[in-house]
Amino acid sequence: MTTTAAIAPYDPAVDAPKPHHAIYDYDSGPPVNRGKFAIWLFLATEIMFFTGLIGAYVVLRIGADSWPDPENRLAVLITAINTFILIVSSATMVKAVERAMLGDNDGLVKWLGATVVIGATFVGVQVYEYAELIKAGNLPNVDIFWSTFYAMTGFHGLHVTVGVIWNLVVMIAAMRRKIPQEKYMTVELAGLYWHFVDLVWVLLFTIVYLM
Amino acid sequence: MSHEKGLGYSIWNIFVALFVLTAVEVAWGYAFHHNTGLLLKMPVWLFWGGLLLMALVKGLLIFMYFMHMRFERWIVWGLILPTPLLVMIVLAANMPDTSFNEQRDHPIGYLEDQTGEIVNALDTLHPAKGRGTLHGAAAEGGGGH
Amino acid sequence: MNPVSTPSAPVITHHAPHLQPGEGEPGTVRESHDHHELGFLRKYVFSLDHKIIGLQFLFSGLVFLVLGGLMAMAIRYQLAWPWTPMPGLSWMFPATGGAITPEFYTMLFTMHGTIMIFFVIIPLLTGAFGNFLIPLMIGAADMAFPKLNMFGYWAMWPAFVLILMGFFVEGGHAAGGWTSYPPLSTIESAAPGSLSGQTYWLMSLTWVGVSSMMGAVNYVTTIVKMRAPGMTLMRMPLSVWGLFIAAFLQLFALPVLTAASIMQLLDRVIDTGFFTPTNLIVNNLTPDSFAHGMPAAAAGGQPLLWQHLFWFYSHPAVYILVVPAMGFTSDILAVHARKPIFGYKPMVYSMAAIAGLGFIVWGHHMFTSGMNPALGMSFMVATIMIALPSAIKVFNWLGTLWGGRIRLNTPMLFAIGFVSMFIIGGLSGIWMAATPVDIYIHDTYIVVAHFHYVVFAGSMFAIFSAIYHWYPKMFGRVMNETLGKIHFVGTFIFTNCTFYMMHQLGVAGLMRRTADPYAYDVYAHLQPLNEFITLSAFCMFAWQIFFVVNFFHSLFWGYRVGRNPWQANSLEWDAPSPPGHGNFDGPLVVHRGPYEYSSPEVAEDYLPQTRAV
Amino acid sequence: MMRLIAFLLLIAVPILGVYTFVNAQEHNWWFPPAYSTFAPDIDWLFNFIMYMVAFTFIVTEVALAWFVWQYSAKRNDKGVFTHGSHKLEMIWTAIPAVALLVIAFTQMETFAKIKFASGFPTDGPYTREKPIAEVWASQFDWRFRYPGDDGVLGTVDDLESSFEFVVPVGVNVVFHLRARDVIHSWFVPEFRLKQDALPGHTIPVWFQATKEGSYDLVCAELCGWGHYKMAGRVRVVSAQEFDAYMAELKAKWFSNGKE
Ligand code: HEA
Ligand code: HEA
Ligand code: CUA
Ligand SMILES: [Cu+2]
Repeated sequence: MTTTAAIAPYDPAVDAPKPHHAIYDYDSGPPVNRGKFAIWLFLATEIMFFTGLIGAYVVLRIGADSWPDPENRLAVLITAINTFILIVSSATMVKAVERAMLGDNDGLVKWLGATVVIGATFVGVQVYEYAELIKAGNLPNVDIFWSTFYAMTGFHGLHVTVGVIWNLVVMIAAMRRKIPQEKYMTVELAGLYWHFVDLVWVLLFTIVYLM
Repeated sequence: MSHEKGLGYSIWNIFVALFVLTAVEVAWGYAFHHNTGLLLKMPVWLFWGGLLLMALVKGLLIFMYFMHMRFERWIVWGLILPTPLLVMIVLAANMPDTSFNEQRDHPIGYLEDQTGEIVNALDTLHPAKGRGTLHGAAAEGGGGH
Repeated sequence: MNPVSTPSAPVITHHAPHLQPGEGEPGTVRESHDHHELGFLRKYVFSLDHKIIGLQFLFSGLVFLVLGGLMAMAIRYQLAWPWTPMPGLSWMFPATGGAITPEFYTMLFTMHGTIMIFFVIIPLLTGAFGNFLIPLMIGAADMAFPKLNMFGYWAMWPAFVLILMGFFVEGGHAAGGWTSYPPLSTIESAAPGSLSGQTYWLMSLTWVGVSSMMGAVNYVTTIVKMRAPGMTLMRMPLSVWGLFIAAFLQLFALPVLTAASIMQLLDRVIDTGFFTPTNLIVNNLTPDSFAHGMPAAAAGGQPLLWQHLFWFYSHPAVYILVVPAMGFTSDILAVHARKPIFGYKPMVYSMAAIAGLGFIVWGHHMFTSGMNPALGMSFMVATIMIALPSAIKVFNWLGTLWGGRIRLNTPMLFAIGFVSMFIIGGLSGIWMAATPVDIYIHDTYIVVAHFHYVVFAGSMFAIFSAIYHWYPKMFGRVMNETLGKIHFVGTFIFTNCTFYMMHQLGVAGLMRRTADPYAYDVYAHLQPLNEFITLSAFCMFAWQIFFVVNFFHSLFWGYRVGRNPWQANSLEWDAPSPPGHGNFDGPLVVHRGPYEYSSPEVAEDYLPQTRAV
Repeated sequence: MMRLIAFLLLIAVPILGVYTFVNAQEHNWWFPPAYSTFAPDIDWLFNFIMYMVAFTFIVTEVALAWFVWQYSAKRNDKGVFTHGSHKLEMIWTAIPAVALLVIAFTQMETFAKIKFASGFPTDGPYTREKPIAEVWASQFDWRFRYPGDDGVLGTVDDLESSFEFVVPVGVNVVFHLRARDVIHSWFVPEFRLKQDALPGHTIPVWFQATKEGSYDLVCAELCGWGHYKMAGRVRVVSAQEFDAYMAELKAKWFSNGKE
């Protein structure tokens, strides 16, 4: 109609795609690795996720008429040791990243292996804790203490499990010599996630088990 | 970039700090619990404040060193900085409604009678227990409808 | 004029050794790999190509649009002629001979709202156009993480399957409103849809959350890290800005909803007590007689907690529905008005301000919920102030049209329609933001009118506009202009007839979510108005046939056009239509912002971003 | 051709839009009568916002239609080449900002009066602590529990009625709103009063009816399949009638109740 400029028809000379063109990859941003940038974004979403869970716990707890002493309900000492175990695994992870940076593949495999084993131990202890609690009849539907307890520690445990699997995958790649020095970022990304999970536990342990 | 040359810090220092803090936390928890404290009973705010402070320090150590945010550029900080603010907002908005809500009241659906005995509120209005059905009651109630 | 610093021609490293993608210093360009052919399955189904993934989102979204639209029609039928059999539908409801039952009605609007928001508008805006446009507009070959992108789409499939399965479970689908307020949604005996329908609903939404999270991480990384040389942030088209900001909304708000829906799921499945208070008596049943959904002893559950967490996401979510739409509109207005966008920077800042403020206004959905009134007061002020950035946007759109050489193509018509309708929808928001007024109009049809103006007449118009505008880029053919204009005129008229009248219903006090308004004396006289609305809605639905026919016809027989049919500036028009694998013919250099229309520097009235002058 | 159609469509929006609102009053598609003390305030605020907003609405929509008409004319020159104006930008930020702040601040008093604890009546026979009755919402009916002779709720001499809530006219009435199962909402259009009944909460609500009569009590929050029919009534009566009603209720309650 009146004001529409005539749309030019297809002209193969100009409009056809050029055959066999190369594909270009740009880097525009600040000098941060893409993967690292993305993982931090992802960790931000994780923080908000735990905000939902932990925030619910905090406000429900402050609002509760009374709140049982966790000492009476939970095995604080065992979990304290478990906390320590998780911290150790964070440290071994740091070593693994360092090895990867230095291109020491054997060291990488060794330290990652340690992280996986120690991380799995943490999960094991938690499973044992759950089993004992459930045996004693402390199910999530008993009261709001147990509801929040299971939701928070359960989702944290799930994250640890994911982290263990992730580390395992990286370890297998390292064993097959697929992580040369330039690609140490692969290890570092797994590491960031792993430390984050550790960080969340540090907070959870304090507010759920000690407070 | 600094981390090309290694970690840039001594991981064992951090590790020991984390370990010690955890131990202190647990000890604090047993010793000063605000009502079951073995040594000394503390007011809640002090007890909780101490624990939270230690937890935050631990978290920060992990965040700054293990996740080497200390050596990271502003852009990565920018990604994470909004979250503490949002956490505060979520908590602050929920507190008045969930934590400090005078209008809350339970058990729900139950009323106390004069003697303090709990009477199921439904008993008095339950159709099977004497007041007739809803519509019956409405008709009885004398009706504007 | 933009302060133009022309970048020098990029230095191209061929197969830079030992570098992972994105490892280089800023400004590096790397020739990464050559073109190669893929099989059908890899090319169209499990595609890693952002354009194909965008189209996958587009088609799924349109399919769900039809479903959501049909549900809207059933809602409208019931509201005009309650309890009368729907002609030709007796096979669906044999028990009632085709009439809607009250249980079914609650399910209808719940699923209408859910599907329209989570399965139509969000996937279309961020999924379809986000994927299709972002790399093309910033000059990248693909997304930063193509595999993650593919997972992002395929994570929608469990959501699709679950949401559809929910229709066939006992008791029907979720029926607690799209807001799913507990305890209605957590107690099985409270509503038929709270049997297992609600569980499917919650699981489905969790998957939508996973998908959006993957998408958002990808979009932000791509936009920050993969812009072509010269494409500074302040030279990005506003569409990209809109999608960028919406991605941040998703990143920071959505996980909270995911956490909340998981808690609600736990409340339902393993009887935790987050949102369900103790000792309710539902359906004359006391707590112990429930099978599921009510904690027997768990004390302290808080229904308001859900509302806060839900709206903490869902208010930002409504800006996810509109901010990209604003971006598209800005681009389309500038292209077809042949004028630079008026006030580019204010446009960017106001979008960011809308998003930022969007995080602190959610309480305006809860003014009468029993929320602390002092909180209500602060939420009111924040909410009213959010009109300010919106005002800036509206005035800048008007400024863009002023002095232009407007070409009234179909995309332009829908974009103008968007501006016109967004004003209406936004302004009625002010009523509701005012707390005392909202005491009266909360949950009345004013709310329904408000949000259909912003989501249908707003976001959906922007989507129509975007489809008409970028269709040539997607398929290499333009849609038929005559059919498009007919589509616009009818849709514009019937949209207004349908939704404008709802304001009157609202002022008269008619509440939403009522299956039969005429059960009350105060509302009995509103039936004629409702009939009118229903008839308009039917006409609007029927009118979409022009779109459907046009869409499919043009796929195969549309007018074949070249790279830049609209004579636009932004980078996507530099690529072939449709762009092949890797998008562009060669390395790009961006010399200026995307809005240099009618520039005195050149003879033509447009000046592509890549052209050196 | 399209130019004309587009112009007509766009200009029709403000014209018909305003016409609809003017016309709505005639068809009674407008507020139900205002029969509580704060109802006129709410109506006033509604109208106040409406006039402010209508002004913006007309100006922007007319400008839009006019620009579309004016600048889609066929011409062979180029458009105005401008990237914006700082001054204009300031103007159209500052003016709406002031208007919006005015809107926000005019709301506060009324809201505080209706919902704040400090806004509740303190002098009349009924107060926050001593309500006229407890209103129970449940799927799908309303029940009302008056405190009986001792003036204390939750005791054995409580009187109960369902469906119809009788209150005296011209008196500040405070009641406690409670829910037995899911969320409901108390809504009487004539009083412009809405408040959700939240299970687990006792929410004090007040109003003063200004005219005797019988009004629909509507449940305004989705509460299940029967939400649409969860009707109640509020009957506003004179003081004498109210006393008579209470006596009648008492007689009825204790004659066939449990005592
Ligand atoms: C795309 C979606 C979208 C958008 C953009 C908006 C935008 C706004 N919304 Fe809306 N809203 C919804 C979607 C949206 N909303 C939905 C879905 C619901 C219902 C949910 C449910 O309950 O199911 C809802 C509900 C809703 C409520 C709750 C009502 C209730 O339940 O009682 C409120 C209350 O404050 C509100 C306010 C606003 C405001 C102030 C804006 C502002 O952002 C609008 C700003 C724009 C303008 C104001 C217009 C342009 C400005 C000018 C022309 C300048 C001059 C203006 C003045 C001087 C006034 N919305
Ligand atoms: C984005 C969101 C969106 C959209 C687009 C719509 C669109 C429509 N809605 Fe929707 N609605 C909601 C979101 C939306 N709605 C929400 C959130 C609620 C609240 C739910 C709740 O209370 O919980 C609601 C509630 C709601 C109600 C209130 C119900 C009640 O409270 O009792 C009504 C009543 O009239 C209604 C009507 C309509 C109508 C007539 C349309 C029409 O505009 C629909 C027209 C549809 C079409 C015209 C589709 C045509 C198809 C195509 C164009 C596709 C082409 C396909 C191919 C090419 C393959 N809606
Ligand atoms: Cu009760 Cu709706
Ligand atoms: Cu909102």
